[in-house]
Amino acid sequence: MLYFDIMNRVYFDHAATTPVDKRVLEAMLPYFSDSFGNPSSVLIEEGGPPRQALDEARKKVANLIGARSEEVLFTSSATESNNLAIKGLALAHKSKGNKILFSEIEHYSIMLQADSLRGLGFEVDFVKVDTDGLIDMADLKKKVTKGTILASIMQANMEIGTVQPIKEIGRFLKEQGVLFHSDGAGTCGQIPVNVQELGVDAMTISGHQFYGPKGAAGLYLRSGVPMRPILHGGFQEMGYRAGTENVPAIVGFGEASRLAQVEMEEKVARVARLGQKLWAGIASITYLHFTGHPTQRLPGHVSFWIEFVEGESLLLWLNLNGIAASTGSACASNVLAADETGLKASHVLTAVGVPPEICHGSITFSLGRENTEEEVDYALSVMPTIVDRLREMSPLYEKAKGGK
Amino acid sequence: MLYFDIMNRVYFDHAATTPVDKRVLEAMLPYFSDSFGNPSSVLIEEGGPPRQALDEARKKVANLIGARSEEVLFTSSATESNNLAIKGLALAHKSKGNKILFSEIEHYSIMLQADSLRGLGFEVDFVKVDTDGLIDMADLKKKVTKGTILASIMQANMEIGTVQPIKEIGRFLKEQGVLFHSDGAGTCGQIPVNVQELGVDAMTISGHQFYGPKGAAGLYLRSGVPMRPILHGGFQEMGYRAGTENVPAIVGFGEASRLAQVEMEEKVARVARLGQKLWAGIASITYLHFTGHPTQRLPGHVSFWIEFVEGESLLLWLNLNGIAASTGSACASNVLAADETGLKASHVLTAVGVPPEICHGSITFSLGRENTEEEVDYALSVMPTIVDRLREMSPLYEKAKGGK
Amino acid sequence: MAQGPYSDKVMDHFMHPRNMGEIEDASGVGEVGNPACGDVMRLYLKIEDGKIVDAKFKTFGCGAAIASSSMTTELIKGKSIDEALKLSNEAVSEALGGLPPAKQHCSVLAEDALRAALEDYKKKQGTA
Amino acid sequence: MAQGPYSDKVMDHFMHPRNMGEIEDASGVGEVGNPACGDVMRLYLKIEDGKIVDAKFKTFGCGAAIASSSMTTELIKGKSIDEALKLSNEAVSEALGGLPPAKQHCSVLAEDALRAALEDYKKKQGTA
Ligand SMILES: Cc1ncc(COP(=O)(O)O)c(C=O)c1O
Ligand SMILES: Cc1ncc(COP(=O)(O)O)c(C=O)c1O
Repeated sequence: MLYFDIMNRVYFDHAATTPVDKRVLEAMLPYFSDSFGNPSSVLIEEGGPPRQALDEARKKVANLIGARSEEVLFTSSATESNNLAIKGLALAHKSKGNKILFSEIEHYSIMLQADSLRGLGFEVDFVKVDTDGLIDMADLKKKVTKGTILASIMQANMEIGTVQPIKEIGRFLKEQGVLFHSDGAGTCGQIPVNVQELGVDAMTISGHQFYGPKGAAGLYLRSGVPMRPILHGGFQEMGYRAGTENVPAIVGFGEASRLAQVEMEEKVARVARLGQKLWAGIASITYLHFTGHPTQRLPGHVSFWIEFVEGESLLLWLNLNGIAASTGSACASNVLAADETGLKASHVLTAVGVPPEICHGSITFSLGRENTEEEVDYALSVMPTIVDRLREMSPLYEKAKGGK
Repeated sequence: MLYFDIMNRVYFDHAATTPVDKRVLEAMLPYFSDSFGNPSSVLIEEGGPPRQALDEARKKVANLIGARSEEVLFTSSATESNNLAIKGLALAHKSKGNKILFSEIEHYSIMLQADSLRGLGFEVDFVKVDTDGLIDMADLKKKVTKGTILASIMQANMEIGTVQPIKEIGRFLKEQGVLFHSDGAGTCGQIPVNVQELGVDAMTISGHQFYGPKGAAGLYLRSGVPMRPILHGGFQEMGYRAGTENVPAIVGFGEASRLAQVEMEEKVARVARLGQKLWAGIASITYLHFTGHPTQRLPGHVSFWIEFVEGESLLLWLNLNGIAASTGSACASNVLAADETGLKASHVLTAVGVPPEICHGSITFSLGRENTEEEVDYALSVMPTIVDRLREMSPLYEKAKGGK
Repeated sequence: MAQGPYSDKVMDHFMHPRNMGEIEDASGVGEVGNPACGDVMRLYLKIEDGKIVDAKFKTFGCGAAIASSSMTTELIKGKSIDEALKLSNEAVSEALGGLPPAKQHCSVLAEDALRAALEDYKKKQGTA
Repeated sequence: MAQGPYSDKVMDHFMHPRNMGEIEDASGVGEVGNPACGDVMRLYLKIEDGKIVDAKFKTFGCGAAIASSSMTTELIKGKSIDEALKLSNEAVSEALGGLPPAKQHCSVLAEDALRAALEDYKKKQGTA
């Protein structure tokens, strides 16, 4: 019995993006048509309010992560922050060595830089994770060698939810004199993050995952760490990132950061509770395997795969029943790719040892502050029906059942 | 008699940026908190409206410049478009040669790529302009040599207003088999532009100079021309530009393009008329030199420098009298630079032969559609007083007057 | 629905697959694909007097795979073997109102399943 | 106003320069800078009994240059030559509530102009 007449959507895909908070939009509005000036127009009055707004926003983002204002750069997206951090730090420290480490489960915006880095004369190696998605510290220690200048290890993977022990990793890398960038797109604004405590040299911050607007993101860069720009031009962002600033989006990013900080505790508690309920309920589905670490994970993040159930079909049926989720990395869906080479098994699932021949797509439910207990109940009521239906269609399930 | 109590600002700095048109903002609003989905979330309903909105916007921008939809890529700024075009085309065509040509008067977002291109193994040479700012065709012909793969010549320089004969340049470059990128940040949406007629392979389009929002810009890339991305990651923008799309800004950019196209003729006529009036009135100031071409120039663009009058001081006084203008390239003001190395004479003025020892900063008035004849009259009434005052303070003027 | 990657036809066949199931005494069965590449299709044919009188399928796979299987059964029912052999993946894809480029291989898989089932039928005939 | 690159003090001295003009029978005149680098400052001093009794300036330059000139004249009026010689560019900049990094050289220019004018005075004294 499937439901096709869904009025209210159940949005369990906050890892992909979130709606802009109305208070955030309110803060942005004056900067479109009224205080519209170019912040670089420092000699005329029009440049004043937008420039002050950038300063304010920088303070708010810095506060969220325990940094100083001068240590926060604005970019257009987490992808750009990741590209700036990796290429910019690598190029600025090339004289010290040419080896770069990524974890195996980085987002595409780190992973797919490897080729371009090799073209620039760098070597890229990948650090393993265990079956819970946690960095294999022994492998990290083995792979940091003489010429290693930079390591990029994400704080949380949005496909499997695992949160890394960044502090421990940071301590080790510091001892070794290796620069440490961490992609915090999945964590900053969502769980408490303090860059000082974590010991990172650079960290990517994404606004649109915590009710800020698309089009603005941040890069924390510890004071005194040299970095090259990748977009050349004007003297914006202390010379690290040229181009007229997207003032309204940056203002929104700042305000979202302020709100996230103020409301963090309550929100985390709430979505964690809902997430636990969802987790417990889903656990009763047979042949279901949770992915990621059972406890060291993002609050409200429930990810799994089900034998004999193909991920896309499950996602489509959830969608038809009013539930928005994602399969694989939310930002990397590639059904619309130019050809089928984009349709490989998720590198993240492979890295945590999920057998590609029985898993076809994980499902990620990422909850947000507006979700309710009723929505969780509803999802739990719908899941078994869909799973049964898809299994009924599957020649594989029948074999498993039939014992053949 | 200077006026310090200005209620209404006279904004003559449209080359720096423009306010977002209210109709444009209206079009953007649904995409912040309502149709907020990630366009890459193709399998869920939330991804539909934003993805359709991107398609629509792409069509509108393509229409504005006579391109096909698939030939328009979205970026975060004209600066990014310029960086993507130059680095992306250069890298994709490296096997054919390593020589790149820029005009001497390109914006910093082209100019300052030179070092990074040299680091990648390219040679960069610069094509001269004449005293009106027009490309020296003989010099261009001389400098296109065997290994030349790419030339970037802007359509209009925002500091001096000169509009280049792009069609003629394009025809020549095509004959020579040299790829042609043109920075159209100063022209697209402001004067009629047709990429087919112009014969460019790539063209930068900036939205915030024609009443679109900051945070979205475009790059026209002719079908079939290979280009490498510079931001690696997800599969957005046909693989040319990774990162979650800034949907509201792109929607606004599209709507601004549509409006610009519909209202182009009327707006151009109007600002051209006001510009001519301003030009004629200002011409009566002694020791004043107009910059750029007298007729082949942007409508409503009046640029000049005045002997014995320092540009920044003039700009500050204009500002105190309620008039917003710019000195040098509007987007490249550098009073806030980290040190004084940023305070060199404008490379554009030097290129058109303005003697740095008597010119200290040009002033650019760039008019927009909301400017009125009264505002022009007001500016004309204020200018002589300010100029007199600054000259009175200048030890140089006194010498000139005194004949010493 | 056509906002998504799939045409309305694909979604219709995905939501309401035609001829899903098995044929107990099938004249020919074809199974293609392998789970490692994401889709497995099994096609059952009932053939009488050289004519496909019934067709059913079971498919593990994405929306396009399910819709392609469903559409294939529809297209071949009532056809002669020779006619069925002429069915191309393009015809399946076209009948579905098109498939995204990355999903064209699903229609190829359907064509393969059909050929395998007919192959199986011929083999059974030969050895019968 | 302090929204711009300049402090309120700088803007005040820019808008209302103190001691702008010339001294006909100056005891010492110093001119520094050259137009090629953007600023030219000329400082006139009237010195009586080793004390600066009047100071005036003419400056071609940016806001910071004009304000630095103006502030310098204010700071040295009434001072002895020895005291005036101790005036540093930092003191000028500080009295102006700070200058942007890229504009610090304007206060250096003001210090230079002062030294040049005092030099000129001494030379005139020597040859008088
Ligand atoms: C961990 C991580 N980093 C970076 C990104 C890229 O974010 P954006 O597409 O906003 O640039 C994503 C997207 O999901 C992500 O999951
Ligand atoms: C010709 C030209 N191209 C590019 C740019 C860069 O624009 P943005 O700062 O919006 O990236 C400018 C800025 O004024 C410009 O004048």
